[in-house]
Amino acid sequence: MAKICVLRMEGTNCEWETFLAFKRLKGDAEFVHIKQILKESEEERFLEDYACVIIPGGFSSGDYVRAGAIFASRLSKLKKEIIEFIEEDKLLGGICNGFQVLVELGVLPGIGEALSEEKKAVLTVNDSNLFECRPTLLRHVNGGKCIFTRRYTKDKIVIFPSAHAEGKLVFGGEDTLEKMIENDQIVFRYTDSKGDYAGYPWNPNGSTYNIAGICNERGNVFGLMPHPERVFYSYTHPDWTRNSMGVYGDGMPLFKSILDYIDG
Amino acid sequence: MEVEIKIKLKEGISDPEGKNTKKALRLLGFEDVLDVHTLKTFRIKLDDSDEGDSVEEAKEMCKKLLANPVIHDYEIKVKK
Amino acid sequence: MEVEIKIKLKEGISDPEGKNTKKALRLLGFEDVLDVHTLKTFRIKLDDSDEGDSVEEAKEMCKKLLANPVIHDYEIKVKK
Amino acid sequence: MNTLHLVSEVDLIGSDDDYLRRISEDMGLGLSVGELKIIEDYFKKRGRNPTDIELQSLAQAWSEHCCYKSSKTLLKRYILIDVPQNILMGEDAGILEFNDEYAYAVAFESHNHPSNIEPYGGAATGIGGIVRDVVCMGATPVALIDPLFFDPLKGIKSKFLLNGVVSGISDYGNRIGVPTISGMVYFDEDYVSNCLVNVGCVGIVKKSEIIRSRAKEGDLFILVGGRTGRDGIHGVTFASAELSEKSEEDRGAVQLGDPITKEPLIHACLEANERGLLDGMKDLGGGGLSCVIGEMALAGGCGAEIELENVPLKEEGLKPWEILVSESQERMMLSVDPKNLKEVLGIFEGWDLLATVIGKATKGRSLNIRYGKEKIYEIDLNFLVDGVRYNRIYEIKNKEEKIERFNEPRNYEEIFSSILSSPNIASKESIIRRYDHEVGGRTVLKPLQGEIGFSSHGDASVIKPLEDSYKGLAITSDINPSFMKINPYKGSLSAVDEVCRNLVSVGSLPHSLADCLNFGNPEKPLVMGYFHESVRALGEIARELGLPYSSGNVSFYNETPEGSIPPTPVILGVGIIEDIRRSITSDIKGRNPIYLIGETREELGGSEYLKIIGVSGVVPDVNIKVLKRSIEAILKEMARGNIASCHDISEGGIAVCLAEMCMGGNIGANIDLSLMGEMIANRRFANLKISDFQMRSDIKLFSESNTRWIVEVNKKREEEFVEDLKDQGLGCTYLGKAGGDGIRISDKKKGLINIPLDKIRDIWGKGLEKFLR
Ligand SMILES: Nc1ncnc2c1ncn2[C@@H]1O[C@H](COP(=O)(O)OP(=O)(O)O)[C@@H](O)[C@H]1O
Ligand SMILES: [Mg+2]
Repeated sequence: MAKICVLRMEGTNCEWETFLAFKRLKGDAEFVHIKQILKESEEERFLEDYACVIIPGGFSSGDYVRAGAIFASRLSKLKKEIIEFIEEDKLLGGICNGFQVLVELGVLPGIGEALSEEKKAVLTVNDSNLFECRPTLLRHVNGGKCIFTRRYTKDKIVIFPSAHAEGKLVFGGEDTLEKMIENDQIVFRYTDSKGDYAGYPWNPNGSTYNIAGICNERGNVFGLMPHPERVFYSYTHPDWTRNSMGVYGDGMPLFKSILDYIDG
Repeated sequence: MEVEIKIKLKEGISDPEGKNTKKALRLLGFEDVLDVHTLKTFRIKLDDSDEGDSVEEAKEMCKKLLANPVIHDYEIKVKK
Repeated sequence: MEVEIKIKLKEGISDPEGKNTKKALRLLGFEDVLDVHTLKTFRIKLDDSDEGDSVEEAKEMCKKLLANPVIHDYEIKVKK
Repeated sequence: MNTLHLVSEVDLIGSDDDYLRRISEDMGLGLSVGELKIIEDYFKKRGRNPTDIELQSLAQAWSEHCCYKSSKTLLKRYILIDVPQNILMGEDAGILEFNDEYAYAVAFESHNHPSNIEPYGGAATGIGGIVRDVVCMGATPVALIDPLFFDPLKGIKSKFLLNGVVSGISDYGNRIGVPTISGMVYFDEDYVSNCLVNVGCVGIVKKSEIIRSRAKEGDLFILVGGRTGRDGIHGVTFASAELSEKSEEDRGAVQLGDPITKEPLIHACLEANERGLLDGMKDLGGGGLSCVIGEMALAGGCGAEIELENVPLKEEGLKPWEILVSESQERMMLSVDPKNLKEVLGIFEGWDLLATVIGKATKGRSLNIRYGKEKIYEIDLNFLVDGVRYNRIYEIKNKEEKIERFNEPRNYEEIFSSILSSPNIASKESIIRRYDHEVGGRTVLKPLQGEIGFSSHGDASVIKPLEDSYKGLAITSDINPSFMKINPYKGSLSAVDEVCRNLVSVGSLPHSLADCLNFGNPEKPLVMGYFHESVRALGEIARELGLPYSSGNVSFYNETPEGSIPPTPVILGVGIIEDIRRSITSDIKGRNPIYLIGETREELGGSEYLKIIGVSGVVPDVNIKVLKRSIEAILKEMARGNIASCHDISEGGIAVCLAEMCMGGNIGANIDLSLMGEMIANRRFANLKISDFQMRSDIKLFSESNTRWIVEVNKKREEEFVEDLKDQGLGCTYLGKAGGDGIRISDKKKGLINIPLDKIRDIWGKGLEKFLR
């Protein structure tokens, strides 16, 4: 079975529920500390041994300097390996803080090259200037490029809770957004309860084009601000006591999609 | 030796902290406040090396970590 | 007119942000980094008033909102 | 090495009272002359004077904060008796049975003094400390609770405090990845310059992995986590005195906390414990190294030796006594058998954390400290740890609770609106959302419940702590300081009643309590009188309900020259729910009948209503037997699937309770109060006559009588529900039906309130806004 790496460092704090999401689906996940893949530790690990690397949520290095920046700068020592990993069409995903790391690392938006030296986007401070924890409604707008969300039909609306202070996606370059739309790289967008694109608080951070999640041009690098791992089962949905649903919550298919792909 | 690196938001990039601070100051009665911008400064003590180097080094720090060019400009000053 | 207010942690108050940034810089290979301190700057545009007043006003802002005298020192500069 | 200049002898023996007083002041000891005399006596017998480091360490160990010298006697008499068997252990945190294999841990403390000086750092390090208390039992923290008390924010200072405290909790709690799921925010003038920040933490631990705070002879003491600095010096002595102007200079007592050292520290400590490498673990909180090592050695029946020079420092030039009493954050002490040393150090290295051997557990019963080659400290552990105890004088003065007469309001909607927008009632969403209440993926019921985009206050939050079990923990915290101000005895009963109400509302059986007792200066007999009445009530009701106090904390000296806080014994409650998939939320689910459970009396003393109109009344009482029966009856109805939603009635009475239920469901209600007052079940099913009763509509609507709930009953189960409650002899009154898009309330044809939900949400939602930022 293909191996999954849940990558963490000090301050990563959603690794347990992310790990469990894979375990519950019989995925072969393990925790790896950044020191291990940077060969700063005796128990070394190698990127190439994994079919999927997930960077979970949290506050890596306290989000000091900028959310995800320190984690990304440390990972950038492995640029070559990361580019290879992406070009071999393996999966690299980031949730919340992980998304911030992938953007700071230059693998998202990921247009034209697997990893760009210059950063092309940023997840910056929410318009409210506050950390906010609130349920968000997302429309799956991807036409099929994103490998991580293949189990969601197009236009399906899901509930994933958000909890972040820096989630406002801003692109550098005039035409980045257009290209992303053209390339089918937009994956999730915030909506209101009627399914319309609305302002705050439905879009909790002021993100460009109401974007909550994107993938790279190849569809194998994916970042998302809200937390699918927190709604793996229905009973952690924010409204499960009033809108009855089955055993699984809206987040489960995301992890299932990953396993579909890596386990063939 | 010390380098001081100022990281500030580019023209046109919204500054929620500045905006909120402005609102709070005005509510507190500072009604002549027209605008507030925030910036972050890193004061970095370096082991003795010459000036030329340390500016270059500070630039590298910005590129690799301290700034994101999509939204940030930076200024570097060296103090002995 | 603009006042620039710098807020920094007092000597002896530990600065987790500085500490973590230092660690990150050193791991990135900037091994000559001995110490990092962070400070926050507010650039505040004021409606025209005279200099004397605006320093006082800035002090008031620090006291009421921007700083906590228990842990922070501040510097005020006025630019025309 | 010459340490002579680093440690000095203090000339206690034979000194007069004045000199002793001066020593205490100059050295910042906070010891009384009487206490110094006991110390003098101890050293006289040993034929020498104490060193400064010995004296500093005794001062710390004997502070109110560390040894409960003013409260121990009363706590023992009322609260800590008849400990039921479900308490497995009580140390830094209480440990209680969860299921066959697991236990849960509860710790609850105040962090008031530091938070008043530096709200951001004070509140953050409060969270840091309480988490350490849970971790040092070997438990994984799964929930944080933060009851907060402020003055009503008229001044700039109080806004500064509120924003600082909330930011501190948010930044620290979110970063260490423990969800803040429950709490309260209360406003009262008497908290001016004395805000209260109480913090609780609940953890989960395999019974076989519970670890004690003790060392066995031969063990090494390993200090792990952060470095030691000048920060936090005299924190506990500072917390054991009144705040004054001068307090702002006590900067040493203030710290910011470093969550990013703490987060991996939690993992590393738990990992070392899980692998069975530790003999003991204790956190370094209030009271530095000497307290911790002293207590660990004493508990293990051995002595200890410390090499102070080995302690890793933040800065150079710390004196030995400063190293010893420093309260620098993010540190833990492990006692480890030498054979496990290498493996333990390896774990901490893997997490990039410091771990240093600083001493060992020895034969004998004393604590010895060396700095370099010099011996600078030797004290018997019993003398150090046992401290002193006082039977403080108390005076019980019951205020007369008189009922003032006042006219029925002409405009109910106006009164209702002012209650809804008063800061104690208004939505706490703007604060709650700044805390991550879902990290860990275990939060089944959140603090805000209902339809997305419309959610409203719930009663308790529910956590599912284990992957393989549907068993859950419900958590809430309560106190009504307005009741306490009038009658500390009834106020304390009410707090426990409310805790139980909240736990039952979500479908859980109350299982344990914890108390954080915040009071003024215990040297004042009246304050001690409040304390006495409060713990007496807390003990009585808990005993009758069969609930243990698993842990607690006493915070005295919450006073400034401006006055004292209201007596504020905050109660944290934990309930057990067998299957979290059956938990119940407060939001209205459909067009169902709505019932009131419990008896409404004319008990408006301390109510939000009377506060607004400015008259006095009688504080609600508790009938513990009825409470017990109600708990059983409601849980039974829930188990039968008869109840669709449930909310307890507290501040603001029935009116506010209904409003919150309707807002959460985004469904209105049509209510008629005319059946209220009848003790027996609703006449629709019981065929009773409506006896005329006198109660006025405003009393029905706004009374805050205890032991009451509003429930939405599943339409099809209405008859069964009413029969059941009648069988139990419990008051149950039909109020009306959910439906529509507004709240309409009438009493015998007289219309009282008719307001659209959107408007109610707007009034309630914006109540706090003006106080934030
Ligand atoms: N400071 C806080 N932190 C976290 N949750 C809070 C806080 N204040 C209030 N809450 C939550 O908001 C809800 C409503 O609070 P409150 O009105 O005090 O409830 P109750 O009166 O039922 O005890 C509860 O779920 C409570 O836990
Ligand atoms: Mg309640």
